[in-house]
Amino acid sequence: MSARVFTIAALGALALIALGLVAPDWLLFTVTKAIGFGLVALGIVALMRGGLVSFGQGLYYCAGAYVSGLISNRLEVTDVAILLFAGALAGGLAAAAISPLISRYRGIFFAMLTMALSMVLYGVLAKVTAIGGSDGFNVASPSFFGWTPGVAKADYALFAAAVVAAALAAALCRLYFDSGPGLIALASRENELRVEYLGASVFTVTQRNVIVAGALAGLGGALNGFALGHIDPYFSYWTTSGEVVFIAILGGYASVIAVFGAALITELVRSFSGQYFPESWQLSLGLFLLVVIVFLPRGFGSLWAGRRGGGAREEPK
Amino acid sequence: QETFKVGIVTFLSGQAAQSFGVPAWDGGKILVEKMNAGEAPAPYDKKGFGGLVIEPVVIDEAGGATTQVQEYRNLVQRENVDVVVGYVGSGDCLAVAPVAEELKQFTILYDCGTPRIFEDADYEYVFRTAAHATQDNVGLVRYLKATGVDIETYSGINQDYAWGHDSWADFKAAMGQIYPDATVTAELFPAFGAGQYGTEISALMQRRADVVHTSLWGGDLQAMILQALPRGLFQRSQVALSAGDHSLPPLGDNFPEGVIVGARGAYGFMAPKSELNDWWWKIYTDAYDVMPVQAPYRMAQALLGLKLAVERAMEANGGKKPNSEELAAAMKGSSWESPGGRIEMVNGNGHQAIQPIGFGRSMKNDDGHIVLGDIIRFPARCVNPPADMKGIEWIEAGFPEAECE
Amino acid sequence: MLKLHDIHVRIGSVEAVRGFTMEVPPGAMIGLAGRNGAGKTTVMRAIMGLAKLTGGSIELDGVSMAKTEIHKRSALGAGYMPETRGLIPDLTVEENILLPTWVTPGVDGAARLRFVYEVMPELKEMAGRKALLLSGGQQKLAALGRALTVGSRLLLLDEPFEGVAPALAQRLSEVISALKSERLSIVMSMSELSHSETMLDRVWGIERGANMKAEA
Amino acid sequence: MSAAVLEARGLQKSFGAVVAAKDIDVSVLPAARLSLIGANGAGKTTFVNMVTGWLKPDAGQVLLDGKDITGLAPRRITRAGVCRSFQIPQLCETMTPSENLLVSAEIATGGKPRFFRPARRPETLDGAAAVLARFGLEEYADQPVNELPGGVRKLIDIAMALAVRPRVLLLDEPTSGVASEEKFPLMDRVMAALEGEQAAVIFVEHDMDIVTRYADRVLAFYSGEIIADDAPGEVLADSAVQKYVTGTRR
Amino acid sequence: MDLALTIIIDGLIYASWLFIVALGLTLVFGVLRILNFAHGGLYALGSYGAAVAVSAFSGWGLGGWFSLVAMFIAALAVAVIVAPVIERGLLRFFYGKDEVLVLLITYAIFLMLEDVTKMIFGVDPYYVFEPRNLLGNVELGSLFYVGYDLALMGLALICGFGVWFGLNRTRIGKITLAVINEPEVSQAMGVNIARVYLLAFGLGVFLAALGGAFTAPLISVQPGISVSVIIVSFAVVIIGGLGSIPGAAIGALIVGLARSFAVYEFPEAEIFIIYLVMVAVLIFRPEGLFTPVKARKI
Ligand SMILES: Nc1ncnc2c1ncn2[C@@H]1O[C@H](COP(=O)(O)OP(=O)(O)OP(=O)(O)O)[C@@H](O)[C@H]1O
Ligand SMILES: Nc1ncnc2c1ncn2[C@@H]1O[C@H](COP(=O)(O)OP(=O)(O)OP(=O)(O)O)[C@@H](O)[C@H]1O
Ligand SMILES: [Mg+2]
Ligand SMILES: [Mg+2]
Repeated sequence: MSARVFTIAALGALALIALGLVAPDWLLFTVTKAIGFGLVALGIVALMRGGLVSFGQGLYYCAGAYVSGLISNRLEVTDVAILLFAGALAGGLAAAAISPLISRYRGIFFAMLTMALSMVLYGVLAKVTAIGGSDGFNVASPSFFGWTPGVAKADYALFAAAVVAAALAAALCRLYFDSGPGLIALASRENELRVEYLGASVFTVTQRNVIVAGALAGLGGALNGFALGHIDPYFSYWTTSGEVVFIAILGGYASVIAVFGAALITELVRSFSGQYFPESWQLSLGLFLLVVIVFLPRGFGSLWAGRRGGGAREEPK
Repeated sequence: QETFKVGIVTFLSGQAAQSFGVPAWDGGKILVEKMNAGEAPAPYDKKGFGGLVIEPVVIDEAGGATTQVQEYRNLVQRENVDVVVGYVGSGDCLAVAPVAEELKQFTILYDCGTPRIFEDADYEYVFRTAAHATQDNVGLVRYLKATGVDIETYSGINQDYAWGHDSWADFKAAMGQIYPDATVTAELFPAFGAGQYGTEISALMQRRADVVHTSLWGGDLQAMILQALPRGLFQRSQVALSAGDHSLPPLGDNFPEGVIVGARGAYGFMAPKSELNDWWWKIYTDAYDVMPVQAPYRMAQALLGLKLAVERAMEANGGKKPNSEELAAAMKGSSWESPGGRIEMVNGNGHQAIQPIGFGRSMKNDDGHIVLGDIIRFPARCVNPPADMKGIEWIEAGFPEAECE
Repeated sequence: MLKLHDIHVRIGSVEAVRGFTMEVPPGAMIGLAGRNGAGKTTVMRAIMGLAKLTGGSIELDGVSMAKTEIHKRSALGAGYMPETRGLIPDLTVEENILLPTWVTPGVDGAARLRFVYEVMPELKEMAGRKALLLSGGQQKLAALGRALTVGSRLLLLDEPFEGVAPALAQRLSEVISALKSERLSIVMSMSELSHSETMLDRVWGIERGANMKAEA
Repeated sequence: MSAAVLEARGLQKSFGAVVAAKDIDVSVLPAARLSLIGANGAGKTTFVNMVTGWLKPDAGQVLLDGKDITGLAPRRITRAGVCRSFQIPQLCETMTPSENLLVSAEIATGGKPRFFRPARRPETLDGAAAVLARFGLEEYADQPVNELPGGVRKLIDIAMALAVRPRVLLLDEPTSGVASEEKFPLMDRVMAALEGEQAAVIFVEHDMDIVTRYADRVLAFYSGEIIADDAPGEVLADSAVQKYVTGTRR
Repeated sequence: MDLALTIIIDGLIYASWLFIVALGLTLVFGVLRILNFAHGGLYALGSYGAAVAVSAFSGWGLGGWFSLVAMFIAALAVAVIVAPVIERGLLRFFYGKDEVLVLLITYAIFLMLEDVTKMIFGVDPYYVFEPRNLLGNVELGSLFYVGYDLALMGLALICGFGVWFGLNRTRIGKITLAVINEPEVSQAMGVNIARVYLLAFGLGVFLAALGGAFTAPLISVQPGISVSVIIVSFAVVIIGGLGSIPGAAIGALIVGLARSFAVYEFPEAEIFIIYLVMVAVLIFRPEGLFTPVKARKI
């Protein structure tokens, strides 16, 4: 089973890396950034499977970016593997630290509390002038196991690294989602009361998902930090988190690959509408969101379980 | 027939659209039109850029630095523009500059103020055709002194992000030099886009000061003015707007009297009399029947400088469309006349412009309309640090090598 | 006279009711019996319009239900007691009972309330309590009371005795049979007939959403 | 006489003016078959809720094998070996019956979480299928439970509770809403599932036939008090019980 | 003491502004279970509407006190025009769907409103000067306050009490409660739920627009004013407990006072004070200050 998943992931990664050779630079970059966002969204998907949505993943995204960025700038550690790992670690640790506080919240309160926390980080970072305040700072592109690619190859190298990271993350998530604990997470989304009465702790489940999501967000943050060459508190701003939530919804929690697809689509739509309707890109983006949500229910299959009207008539009252 | 593709990046939505982005692009549009028609006065009278038709590609600067890096790459790698001219936001400039360098893409930052760009790094392909923010507050303090405002206490209200903090820091430093005994009574940092300033205004009036400094801009500034007006803040203290000229046209005669106003350059009311300025003023007001404020001026000086650079590069390479290297070579250290006075690319080893700056005080003219009077212009070298010095250090060192006459 | 002719209802993937026909003469008391999942609830929901007809017709005294907006059906004198009780948690028992009279034209709320309290004094005791606090059975009572306020022509009671203590169940069936009048027809769905077979005029069997082979 | 497995001492609970439990004393022997009957609103569910930790009693204690479990989280009480089914079925609404059973099995087996072992393994799936078969639910196996009729949902609810091999099993109205011809089979299945284990069963029931058939002891509740506690025959003969609960039987 | 007084007054003024905006938000959530992100855009529309209406009125020689009427009418107009479009045209298809999903839909609406507004009114700022001069100035302590600003407190009180009373003390309110909890059954009981939803949403829109309209005289009405509003009012609503009107009031008060205190004592903290308050409150009250009673589960 796990062997199968990993082979699929590996093959997929290789295929993409090969395709990358013929892709135009701007696309390479866009895909890299999409993968960064996709990883964060994947974390949200993990949370969604436990019945929660976070509007504050920006916090871990930002933590990952800043930590890896500072390590590269201040400690002159430039190896991509180390830096990405540092990012994931930072995100995971931040989440672990916060999880006891937030894991008992549900629904919109969880969403808003996480958002508030991320906005606090935003406010703080915006003030720390030592690391650029609200303007942030720039980071050099990393090295790859000793090899420092020239400007020409930098984009491709990072793209390849991103693909590998994504494949790994996707495989691990797939396994986790299908595992027993993954199933219990799904169950606690559906009926916490029952899960508790069967003897499992919804709190623990949530905490676990929060940490997973945090680590993924940290990884994504580190990746995008280097892809963009610039890091600023905006990483922790609510709009960033919001965009990723949309990606997660669009991807839906059935498939982990769909999430990355969703990320890419969103990136493309945003930049093309920005390019061709500079005066009204918000309108087109809004329309896009609507169309997707209205006509692509598959993406978010079971979010559509009706609570009111039609659908289920006997939800526990 | 061959075109020269210019990517223009400026705010078309959100807070900064009304005050900076849109007027800047309005100015750019009309100027490009005239240049393509070859109707600009000498030395800008060649059609287009040395015969190449100028083809602008505009995108919105909204969405934060990360978005802008992406859009920048798309402009360069997907749209293959020849030049990018853009960026009002300091954060955007800081983020885009290294990318431009990495992509070896000739790029002009036309507006943003942070000194960090060329103070923290050297660039080959990145130029800024407007002076950085140091001059705004140095000039402002010099103006206060020159117009004999005596100051024992002063306070500041600035937005809570880099621009606000830097402006306030510069102002305080400059005050420390020119008004060494003046003390600060209040430092307020409302959030960007707060919109509600009742509390801040009370605080400013509570902690009454001779001068109130603010670098607020756009909707925030106008809201602050509107809310402060009836509460008499402008009577209690001498308010000084380090970059507020763009609020004059919209507020019109509701703009308070006696306020010191800067424009981050010698623009609009403060612009030096010149044929070029008269022409510019005319085409702009004809097109949009409102006077041009700082943003269009800076867009204009960027495009004019670019035009000359392109044409110089074409002379050098025998009339081909120049590439980024040739453009950089042509632009480096150059200088040209602009509606706002002479632009000299002398700092940041030839990549950072310095320019004269003007200030004035709001007052009623003979037919009762609010205008700026008591205009004083300071020469570029009076308010800008020498090539080898960081802005804030220059101020703290007491403006060495400043040439004010 | 309530007429269901060959009605079909599809819910999501399943066709819950596939061609069910039933006639309820005025003043009749009818049982709708079937195993779990037979379609009893769905039939009732279809009559009230909560489940959409995909085929067939429903008429109450010649008025086509399908053509009557859902919220106008109570005005035809149809009272409904859902299987899931469906009380409004934030409202008191009394308000719950009154709710239909507020929105249904031509019903004298006060009078109906008095009537309900007459037939079910138990309700009077909990009148002031919020519905969300009631026990399962107590909720049944309140829901029945609420159905009575507007159910002047037709009462649809979905498993009225489910989870009700026998003593009370007995009382209820007495109450219900006492309601019997030449105008009011009553339909009771039930998975067990024990409490009431005595008083029923007729039992319609439903099986897999269709009439039981036995009749019709 | 062996020691009580579950013991309630002087449980008190009131909600505002309503007294749902007036010091309730019950002690339950292993393998007991105890039925709770009572008027609606008498306090049966409240009793169940207090024993299983959903409600914290205002006063009194709940002891399991002499250990105090009063007011523990439901989770802990379940782990201690007390589990329950619900008057209103508590299911994973958009999942299918077999998935619901996978969940209960997964949680029941406990142990430390295995993150890379798929939940759907042949053995687990077979397990779920077996349970469905035992309750005669095969035909519904793959329909989301929120599409299932009330009675079926009830069965699944009970089946889930049974997955956790309990010392004490509380069933709140297991047969209400279940078609009459299903009631006895249902109870048979439950009892069969517990065959040979020392598990005590406490079930709330309104159907006296079920009570007489499956209970070896009956508690009759009325407005928060136990008005009778004895063998079925005696309790059902009690005049108060007849007046308030069972009604005059024909 | 003078400083305390000013802190309190400033706090109250800010709070009443917050409350007016948050009220509609909490109402719409309470009834439709929709956290309406587009609220900010509707607020902006209200401001623009007021700007246009006031100048139109003075164009017809209806200056002075009429300008207040004009603002009121503007808000009403926005509600009447926009609410049906959004509610009937879009939202109603999503009732009962996942809260977050619906939140995203309203976010999409918000984005579209941004540009639509820009297309209708352009980017040049609008101003509404007259109303703010109507009520003159008041000297409190050593400071001048504008009567208009103080009057906002009254407006907030009226709106708040009105909505609260309507929802809790009237029959319509109780019917609304029914629809909130049991839409299906209420329908079977004869309630026209479509109308209830539309009314509730319309009222929400009206309150948003009203907030915008009465803020117009304080600000420069131009693109971008919608964003800053929405997040703060979200915070307020969350702090108070979603759907609770007294909650929104208390929430607004806490935030308002905290902010004005910060401005005087810790100006550096102003940017995130509101989030700190939110976190602090949620730590002690996981569902906000006023949590609605939950239906009995088992
Ligand atoms: N919300 C729903 N979605 C999908 N299918 C449904 C839904 N509700 C009912 N069904 C299907 O319709 C059929 C009839 O269900 P219904 O509840 O009407 O039966 P019933 O006779 O009332 O059963 P019970 O006696 O258990 O209440 C069942 O097969 C069920 O699967
Ligand atoms: N959470 C609660 N809040 C307030 N009152 C409650 C609560 N739970 C139960 N009650 C009240 O306590 C009394 C006992 O309720 P309980 O549910 O135990 O009755 P029951 O014996 O289970 O009745 P039924 O047979 O109808 O289920 C009832 O009057 C009920 O209204
Ligand atoms: Mg049924
Ligand atoms: Mg009960």
